[in-house]
Amino acid sequence: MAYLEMIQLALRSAVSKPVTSRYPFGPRRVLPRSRGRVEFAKESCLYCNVCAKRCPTDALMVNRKEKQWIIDRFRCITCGACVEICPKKSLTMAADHQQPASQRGTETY
Amino acid sequence: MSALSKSPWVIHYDASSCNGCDIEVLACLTPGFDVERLGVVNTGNPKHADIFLVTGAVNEQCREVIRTIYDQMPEPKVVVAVGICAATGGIFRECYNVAGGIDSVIPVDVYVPGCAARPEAIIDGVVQALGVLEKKQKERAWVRN
Amino acid sequence: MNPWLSALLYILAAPVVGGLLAGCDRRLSARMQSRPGPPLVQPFYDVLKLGRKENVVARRSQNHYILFFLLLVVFTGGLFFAGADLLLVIFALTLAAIFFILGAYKASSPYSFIGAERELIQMMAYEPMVLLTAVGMYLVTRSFAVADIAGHPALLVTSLPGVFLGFLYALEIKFRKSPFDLSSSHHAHQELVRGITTEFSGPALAMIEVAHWYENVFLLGWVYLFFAAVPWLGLLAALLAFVAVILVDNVFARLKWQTALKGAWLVTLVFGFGNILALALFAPEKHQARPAPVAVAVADPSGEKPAEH
Amino acid sequence: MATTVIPFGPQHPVLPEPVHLDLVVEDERVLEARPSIGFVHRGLEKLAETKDFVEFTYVAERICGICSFIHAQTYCQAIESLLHVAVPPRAAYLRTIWGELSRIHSHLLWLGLMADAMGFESLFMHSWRVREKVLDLIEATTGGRVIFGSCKIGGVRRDIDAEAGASILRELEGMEADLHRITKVFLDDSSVKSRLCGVGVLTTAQARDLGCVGPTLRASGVAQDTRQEGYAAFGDIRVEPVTRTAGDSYARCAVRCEELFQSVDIIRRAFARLPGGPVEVKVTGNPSGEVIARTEQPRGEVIYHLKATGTKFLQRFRVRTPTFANLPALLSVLPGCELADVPVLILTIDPCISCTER
Amino acid sequence: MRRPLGGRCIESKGQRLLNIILALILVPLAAGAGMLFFRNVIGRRILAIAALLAVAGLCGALAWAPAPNGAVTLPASPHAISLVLLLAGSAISVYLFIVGWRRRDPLLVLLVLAQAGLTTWFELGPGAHAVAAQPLYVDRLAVIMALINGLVGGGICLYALGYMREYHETAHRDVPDRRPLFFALLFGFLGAMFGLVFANHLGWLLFFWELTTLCSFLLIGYTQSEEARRNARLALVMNLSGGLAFAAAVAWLYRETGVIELQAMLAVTDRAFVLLPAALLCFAGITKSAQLPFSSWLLGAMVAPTPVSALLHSSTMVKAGVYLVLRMAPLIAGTGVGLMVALVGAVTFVVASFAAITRRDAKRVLAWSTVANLGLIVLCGGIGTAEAVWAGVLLIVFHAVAKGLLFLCVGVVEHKLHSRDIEAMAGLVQRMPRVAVLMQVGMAGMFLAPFGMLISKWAVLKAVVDASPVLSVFIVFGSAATLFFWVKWMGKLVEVVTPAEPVAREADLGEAVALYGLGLATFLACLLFPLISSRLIVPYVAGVFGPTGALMGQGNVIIMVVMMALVLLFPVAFLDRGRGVRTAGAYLGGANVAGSMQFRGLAGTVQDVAIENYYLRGVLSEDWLASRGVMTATVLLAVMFILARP
Repeated sequence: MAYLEMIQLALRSAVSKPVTSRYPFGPRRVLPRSRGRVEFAKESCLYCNVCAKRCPTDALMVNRKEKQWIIDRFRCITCGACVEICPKKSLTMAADHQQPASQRGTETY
Repeated sequence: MSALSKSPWVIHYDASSCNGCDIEVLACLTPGFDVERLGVVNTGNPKHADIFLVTGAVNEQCREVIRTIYDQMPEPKVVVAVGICAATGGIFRECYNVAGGIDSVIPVDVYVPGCAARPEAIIDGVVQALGVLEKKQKERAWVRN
Repeated sequence: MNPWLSALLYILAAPVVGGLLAGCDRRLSARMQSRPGPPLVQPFYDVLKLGRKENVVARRSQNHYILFFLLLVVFTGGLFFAGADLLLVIFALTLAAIFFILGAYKASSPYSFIGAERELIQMMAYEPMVLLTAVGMYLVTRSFAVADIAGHPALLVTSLPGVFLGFLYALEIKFRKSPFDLSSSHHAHQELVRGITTEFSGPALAMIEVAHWYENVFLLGWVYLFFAAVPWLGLLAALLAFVAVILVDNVFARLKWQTALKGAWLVTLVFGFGNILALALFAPEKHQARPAPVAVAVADPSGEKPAEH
Repeated sequence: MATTVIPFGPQHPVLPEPVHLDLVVEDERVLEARPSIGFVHRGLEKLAETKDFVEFTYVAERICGICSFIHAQTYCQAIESLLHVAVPPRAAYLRTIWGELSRIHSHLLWLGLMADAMGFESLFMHSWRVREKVLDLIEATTGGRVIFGSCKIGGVRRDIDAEAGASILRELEGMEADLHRITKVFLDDSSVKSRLCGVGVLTTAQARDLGCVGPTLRASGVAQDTRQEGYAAFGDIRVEPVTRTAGDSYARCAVRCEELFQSVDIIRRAFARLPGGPVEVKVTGNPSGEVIARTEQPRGEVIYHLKATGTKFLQRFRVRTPTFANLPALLSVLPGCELADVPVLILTIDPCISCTER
Repeated sequence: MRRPLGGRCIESKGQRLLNIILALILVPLAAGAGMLFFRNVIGRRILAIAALLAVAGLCGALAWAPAPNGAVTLPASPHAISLVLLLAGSAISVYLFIVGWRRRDPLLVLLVLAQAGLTTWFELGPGAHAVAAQPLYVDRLAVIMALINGLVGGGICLYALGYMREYHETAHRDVPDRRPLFFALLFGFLGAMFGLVFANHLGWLLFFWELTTLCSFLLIGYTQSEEARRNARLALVMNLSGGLAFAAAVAWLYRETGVIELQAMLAVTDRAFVLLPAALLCFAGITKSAQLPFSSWLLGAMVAPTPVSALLHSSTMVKAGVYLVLRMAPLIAGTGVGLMVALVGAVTFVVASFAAITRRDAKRVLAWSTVANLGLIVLCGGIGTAEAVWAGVLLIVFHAVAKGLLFLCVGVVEHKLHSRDIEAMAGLVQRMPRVAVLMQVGMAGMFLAPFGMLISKWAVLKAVVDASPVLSVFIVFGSAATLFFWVKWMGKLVEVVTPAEPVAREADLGEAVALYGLGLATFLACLLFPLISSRLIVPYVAGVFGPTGALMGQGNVIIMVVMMALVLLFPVAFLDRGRGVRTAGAYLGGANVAGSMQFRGLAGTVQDVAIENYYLRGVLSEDWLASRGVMTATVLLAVMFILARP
């Protein structure tokens, strides 16, 4: 019977545990290489501006005078170009994703 | 929590996205994430929807489409801009045919970052939208009385 | 039971039962797709939410039709559970469906229009089988009254197996389930968007939803009739029929209207009509209750009151 | 004479991407389908003239979110040949592996959408359930689910270590069983067949004349696959095009189903022969000259045409996407079909509007 | 009950009844003759209204006449009248012969000659001394038929006054104005119909039968266009063949049994003698009621002005056919002939119902629907049980009212919108709201619970299941098809894709009176259904079949009434005028051009949404259905005659 395969598939699924992730009621499954969000370590930063230059979407801004590192999370494509180029490894890629917001704006560190 | 936030029906429209966020929105519905746990139904019809998930930046041609869909949704309604293009135009910001984020056409209530926005981020966005929905419903009831 | 009482019980309990059934449906479907699905009471959330939403329409009077759709569906189910005439129940249900369809026509949008046309095609597909079911039940019990049919001492399904199968087929169509979710689908991705319900929003959509609950309970009640002689078996059969409908929903692609229509008619002819033919051929003494027409000579041409002459 | 005229799209639940068709139907038979496009046009080709060619890799990758990796790969190949750079063999193999993973994910995505277009929701769910497994492999190796961000000019940005490679192969093993189960439903189920067989037939001649590419072309019996050209590691790993002769929707579905297994096989072979060494070479200078690069995307052959004048901006950037090549085929099979077939037919060419309109 | 004055009382009652009946037959005939002499509109109008008022009054008198049952004694010698009728009949034959001769139509000539020959042979030979003691006879079936004819037919004539004026003065200027003839025929038709239902003498019945054939021939050919002439000829040929069968039946019956009266025929105990004449009369009935294989004449008759169609379909012509079949019911019930007649009806019902789905011409859909419903009645007649006959008579009543109303509505719409295409009726609720509502009432009356036709359908189904359950399969499929074409038409009326201005004046006074009258009648027929059933139909059925049990339970009647009340509440819902809702454009995939039913399509051009109903092309085709139906029905009729062989 040509219908049996699907009936089997449906019934087998019905009696086995769903594959669904528990999120948001449980923790998110995180893979180590996941590109979630760029994190900034203020201590080691030289404010050399290389990351901002490299950023393909101009999401980064470095203010050398005020010692500010500014990121627009709503421009960042988490490509990781800044992380790769950073001479002092002040930038890292965290696996967890950036939270949604009701306002968009920049984050200043 | 009223029934309103337990039954968010969504409509998805691809303004001018690269598909990345769109397939992630769809992925939210599938067994891996199953947002129907939250009562989410993808209606595909503005007249049934509570949450408008828009992906992609606005280009000149889809401006009116977004407006129409938004107008046809019954109150209370929430707009969630999924992905950075929908928020700011993202990587396509400088393209000649891109007018900017969704908020240049209709009011946006929740911005979901990411390129492409992860399903988890979209779920967070929807959850956040539920709060906005509740608030709008209260305002509506207040205005009516 | 007192007919009024059972009708009242239906009117009060059907939304609850129907809603829970809808919840089971969604959960079970989800499990068959290896996902957990929504909470059991999700349909109630949906309806409560819809009730509080804004009512957006394409044409001002379109919702009146929906109100009457709901009223008539409730009326239909009430009739059924009060034990009234099965044919009248079917006619009332048809009337209800027609209000629904006219509402969709009234909305005048291409998608609701095609939904309405397809709904009509579906009606044309299942109506013969539904009527034949009533005919089959009549042939066995000699009554169209649901009360009499329910009180029949023997299991109806033993003499009406074909009709029962045909009725299950019609049930799949009436439940608007795949492969017959032509006019409007529970599933999001459909060429008709939401088909016949496309233009109804908020409270009107809630009414449609509740009407479907009422309708479903009534239809499962009909499944019960086939087994009414053994009540627990009847309940079990109704439940199994419901599960079967959901399983079928999940293992079929949507058919095209031509295939759906021809298929339904074929099933009606083969199972429904075949069963009735068999009943008529092999059990003639049962339905020749009425004697041959009164001898012609009795008819008095001079009128009905011969005494006055 | 009144016939029914239905606006189909741009917002429509069976269309993940906005296009618009004015469908003129009689009963439900489509008499005429008039397309209108431009809802996703952004102007990426023009952007290349003002964006650094290295940074533009990220933009090229976002021409389309489904076949993103192969777009980036094609772009890099084009630039590399302008710069006369040869990528290290390991990088070529890694590109092949990721390319095929993305083909599997794309085909599974397509199978799911196809199932849904036929109103077969649970099959959609199961296809996407399996697809999640592929996405996990992709995310584990590249860090992204749909946008890989792993290709760069001169090689790739990340390596797959032996352990990850082994786990990929293990996963593929389990996935293959799932794939068998799902493709069996697509190929054997009677209700699916009733929706696909004989719908939207493209004869070999038609497919050729209309310039179809990819599975659409191969389903009409033309054994043509750009991977035979031997880009990336395909010089070592020979690929026999999967073909069918019927040219209907079922054939297109069957081609894609078989290509799933073909891709799994390619990945296995690639891992088996994966050479060692670096995964990138240092690239200096600006591109100059004119080049054409071709690769086989899940949807068919994509052609990049680049012109550069030695500055860091390209002078001309032009993409001929597979969907663009297949659209005429779609428009030629739509008239005469049923309304219910419209989503099926739209999907059988596996349209990627985002690629097409850029 | 033996009061001393009883005899006289009955005598005077009989006298009054006789007067009513004679007046009913003669007033329309006289008015018809008078019409020929009135050239001016006003005079014609006055005469027509006077005649119609008289007919209506007489109908009322007939309805309230006590115990309208039994034979009526004539003042003059039946012989003399027979002679007059014979002469008139011969005149008809001569006229038709001339027509046939002038048109070089061998078939027509042959039919006329055959019938004339048969009649002449009969009148000079065996039938020369046929004496009918009771040439006229009234029972409740006759009363019902007379009431339908008088009230519905009268309404149609009233409507025709205004309609024909507009027909000639604005809508169809090309058609030669022959209104005197038209109205003469219309009234003549009514008179012939009255004669037909009251006649007991089969020779008289045959005369009136042929008179309706003649009138319909002339009316269908009224416009004298090529098509009209062709279709009129078709109708004539088919009905003449029925008439020939009728004449043969009369001759055979008299020769074999010496019976020349209808009632006496029904009283013949040995069925072997009457089965063949009964079959022949059923054949005649089937031709007249346009059953397959003879449906084409009724469809062709649509070329005539709408009042003609309305008259043919609702109250006269075709109803004469089913009337005769129902009269034959006791004779053929339970025989092979009965089964064949029932099958012809059943097949016709299914084929016609499905054929109606495929058409978009409103009048053609109505025509198919008439054919279908007559099929149901013929089915009832063929089954011939008390229950079935009861259902059949109910069908006649409800169908006449609702179908009359529908035709009149279509006529009005055709004049205002210059089209009778159902697709052109889109948004009729906005353009002609009153007519649209009336039309929907008519449609509801045709197929919707709790309206009349559905009561009848309930009855038919029950009767069929009781008698021969296998036949029920025809009813269930036919009903499903009926549903489809009516609902899609109703839907067309309510949908408003492109808003349009209302038409200035929907109908003139006469038309409006007829429309509202029939609309009201559709409701009244349903509300008064228990009364109609208990006062007229049940006594008739009891008279023929002996006392019967309750044909429809009290409970069901109550349910119907409750349902009717629910439906009547529906207009109330409109009183709120849609408060509490917000209108937004219809869903057009987001491509709406703000606030309208237009969308941005190909290359940004603004396009209109258009909606056209389904006609199930590719699944159903009228030609295929009709040709198969004709074949099947022909075979069935052939079998019928074989079975009727004595």
